Amino acid sequence: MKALTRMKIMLTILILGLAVLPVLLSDTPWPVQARDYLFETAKSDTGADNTVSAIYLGYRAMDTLGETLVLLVSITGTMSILINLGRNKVDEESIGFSLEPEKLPRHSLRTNLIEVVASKLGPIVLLFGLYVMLYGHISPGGGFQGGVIVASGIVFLALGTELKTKLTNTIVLSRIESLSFLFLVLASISGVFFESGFFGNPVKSLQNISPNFIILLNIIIGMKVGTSIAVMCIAMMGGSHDH
Amino acid sequence: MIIERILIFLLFIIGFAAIVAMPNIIKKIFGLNLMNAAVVLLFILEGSRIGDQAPILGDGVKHIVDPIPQALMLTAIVIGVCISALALALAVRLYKATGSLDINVITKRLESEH
Amino acid sequence: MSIETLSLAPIYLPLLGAALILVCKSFFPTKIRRLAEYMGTILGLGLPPVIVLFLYPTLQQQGSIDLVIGSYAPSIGINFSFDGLSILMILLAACVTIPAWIYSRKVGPAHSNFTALVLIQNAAISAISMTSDLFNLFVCLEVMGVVAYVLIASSQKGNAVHASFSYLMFSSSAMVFFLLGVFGLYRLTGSLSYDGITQGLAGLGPSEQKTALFSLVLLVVPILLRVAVMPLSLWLIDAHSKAPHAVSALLSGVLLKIPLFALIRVLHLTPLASGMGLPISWAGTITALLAVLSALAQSDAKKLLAYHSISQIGYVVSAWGLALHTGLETQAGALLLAASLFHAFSHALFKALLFLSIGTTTDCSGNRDVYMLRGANHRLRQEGEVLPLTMLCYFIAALSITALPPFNGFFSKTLLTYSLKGGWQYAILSVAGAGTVASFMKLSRIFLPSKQPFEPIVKESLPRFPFTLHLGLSILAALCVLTGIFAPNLIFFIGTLLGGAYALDYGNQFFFSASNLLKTLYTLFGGIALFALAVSKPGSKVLYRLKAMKSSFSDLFLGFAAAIAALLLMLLQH
Amino acid sequence: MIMHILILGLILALGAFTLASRDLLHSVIALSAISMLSALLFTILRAPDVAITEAAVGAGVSTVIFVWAIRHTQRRDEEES
Repeated sequence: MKALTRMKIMLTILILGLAVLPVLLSDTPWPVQARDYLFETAKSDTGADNTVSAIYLGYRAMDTLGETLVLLVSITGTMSILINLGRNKVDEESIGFSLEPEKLPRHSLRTNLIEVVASKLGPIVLLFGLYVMLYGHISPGGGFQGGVIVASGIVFLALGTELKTKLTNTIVLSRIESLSFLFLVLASISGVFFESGFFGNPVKSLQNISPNFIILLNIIIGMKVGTSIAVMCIAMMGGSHDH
Repeated sequence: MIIERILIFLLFIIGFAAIVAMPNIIKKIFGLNLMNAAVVLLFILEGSRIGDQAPILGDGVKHIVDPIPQALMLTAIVIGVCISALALALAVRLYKATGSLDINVITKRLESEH
Repeated sequence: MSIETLSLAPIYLPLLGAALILVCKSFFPTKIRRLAEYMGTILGLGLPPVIVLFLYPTLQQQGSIDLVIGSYAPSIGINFSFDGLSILMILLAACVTIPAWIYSRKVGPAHSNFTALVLIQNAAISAISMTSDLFNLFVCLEVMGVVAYVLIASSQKGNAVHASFSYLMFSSSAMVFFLLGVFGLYRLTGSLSYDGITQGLAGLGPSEQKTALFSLVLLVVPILLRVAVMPLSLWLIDAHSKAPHAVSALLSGVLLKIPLFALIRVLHLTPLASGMGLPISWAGTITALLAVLSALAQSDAKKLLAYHSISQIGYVVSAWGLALHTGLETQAGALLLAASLFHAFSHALFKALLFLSIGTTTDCSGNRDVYMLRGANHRLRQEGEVLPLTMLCYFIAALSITALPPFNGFFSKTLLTYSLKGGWQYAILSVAGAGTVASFMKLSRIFLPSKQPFEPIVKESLPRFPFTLHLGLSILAALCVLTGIFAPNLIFFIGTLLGGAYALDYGNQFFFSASNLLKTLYTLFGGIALFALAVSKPGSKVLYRLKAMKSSFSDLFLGFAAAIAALLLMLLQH
Repeated sequence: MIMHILILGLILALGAFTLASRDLLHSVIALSAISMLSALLFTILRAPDVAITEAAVGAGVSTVIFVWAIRHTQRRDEEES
């Protein structure tokens, strides 16, 4: 029985390896038409210098919306499991980094060092995240990456401060999250009313192309991603989740 | 060139082998991550062969690499991480329900419970 | 508002609804939240089918509405094309989702998150039905999948979580292969839109054609995985039988069919791919038979239904594959495709109804074992059901699935087997039809009066039969009956949607011809004979053996590898 | 060129270590090192956007989630074969 299972597994891996190999090893030269086209028109179509941003939030913004949806759904699922874990949790003590106020002084992992460093580092990380978010159209980075950095900044703040601030309150964070999701959908629909269609640039005019729409999307996605990942991380560290 | 592809292929295959053969469910998720990483590496590596400058337009930029695979991979990376986050949450739930990380043990215990 | 943006409404309206629900959920108290839920559902579930039907005249004039998201150049942007198939898929999704959602209001997973997830899923389904872009298809499939994983696990019971986990691992590792397929085709053609890929593939040398073939197989098999054709269907049983009932209805009603009809566009990419139609059709036929035999062996009621989902999807796939093989432009191909679509449609309705009614019954009786449970209707009455509506709905659905007139299953199965007439598939599907009759006789025994006295069951405080439950069931039952009565008109409608050149006009006299009725009678008798065989001693021994066959986690992947290997071998022979 | 092969080889070795290690926490650290190395490779390959994403998402968020999961389950991988 054991040998049979092993045989099956070997066979599976062998077949799939053989099936994948020709695709991986094909030596066709990489196509250049799309690159050349983008090189000519990306700036005039979307206004962004960063062609990756131009694709990510311009030409293929629909994919980005789908990706945000995947994030939203998977975090919803993770959070619902997390909350239920919290309900019938037996060994609360074994979980470190607890953010419950009464546990703060006792825990060995929450040292003074972490508190001081994290609370000082938090604002700087936040600032950096905002930078990455806002300058996504001309430099590497963008809403998603900036959002993740913002989230880590928020988590640093949550680790650093003993008092609950507005920024580390999960209720406030999830409110911002849902609002920014609404804004994202609204922004993607807004083109419908300005003759440029779903996900079209609503402020497009032929004379001056500005990357306004991409900046707007970057900000919204950054808010969405930052807050939702922050909520999840704070909940994972045993913080408050009052759903 | 061929060596790079073979290395990526090996990464892909060990990831897949982990999903199929490793009994530990968390290691299966590791395998999924490795497979994803292999595909992302492949796209970026092959897409960078047609140029030698980052795809950010400006003065003096002429031969940019293909930006499309990069944009696609941004999406793929994020989707991969989201899926593995969900899978981990499910794995934790399974561990709480059965007290094991071994997929065979989990299946057996859930069956007997039914 | 132009016609193009209107045709995208089925994508953004559900998203808007979901966003509204989520915002109200985090800001407002329960009352407004509930109001928002209804508003969002009307916006996202109710409005799209209306809009889609409104677009129907336009579609008849120009065939399909082609557009690029964000009005960029078609060579670089995401291409969408809205055609008759999109209309059908959106209607199918709406027909099952709305009753299932109504059903779930009081009994199922009733949470604003659930509503939001269902809406997001419907947006993804609409996008899948329209997209003409490979990577966009990947993203939409992932959205649909991730919603399904969360929904399956939403009860948080160990079994459900296990089913969700194996489905997740299987399907998302298959999606990595899909991504590799996208890589292969992009490298060969430099394009992601279907038109661009078709053009690019046309001018390739023979060795590159072979690479394209491998990439295509890597694309097709992960999509077929979602459809659950036989070697790829092992994940389905747990996922469908362990999920909450409303979710099961959604899963087997909608999520199995949408990827199949999205696959039509993928297979139209290149003439190479048309060779895949035939093997897929064979797989479908064998699936129909094998799954129905396994269904006959099951003791768990919902598991039996899950096997029936596989079996019925086998019917759909076998006609679908043959349609692709014959070519959709020919009259025979159009007939096959229309038949498979119509059967998919009616299967969605009666399978959803079956899952919901059986789910209600087994929940009330606290027992899912077909052999043990008797007198189910008595139990239902004991729980406070005044009218035997649940049982009635179950019998409507069961008569539909066993293809008895005048319900929709009769019309769809008759058309489907008629379109396959002459091949060996016809014979196998007829046997499978008899198997369906037999297994539903087995399942219907739960409503037989019981000899044993009932032990009182612990009463829960919430009302067991709220109005919404019955409303959801009755809508589905009414749809089953209505699609049966108006079947000829519906087939005509489907025919015009699929191209219009061959509007299929099959009147009632076609369906109620002597040979068809005789065949139904034969099937019925065959089913009774098979049932008698199954309850006899040697029969039950064989079935027990069949039931005892267990599949482990790695077997899922063996099926995946087998499917890829089979398709590759078939195609490389050419 | 040689740099690519070197980094890819390291990634492969770390990947193998991830799967072979008995201590899941070590595996997580190896996985996050893989992400960092990939980010390095992406920078060399002139894909700064992907590099940032991989560093932030792959090395940051996914490590946090993995550590959380291991904290809630068990750290050692006992194979009962």
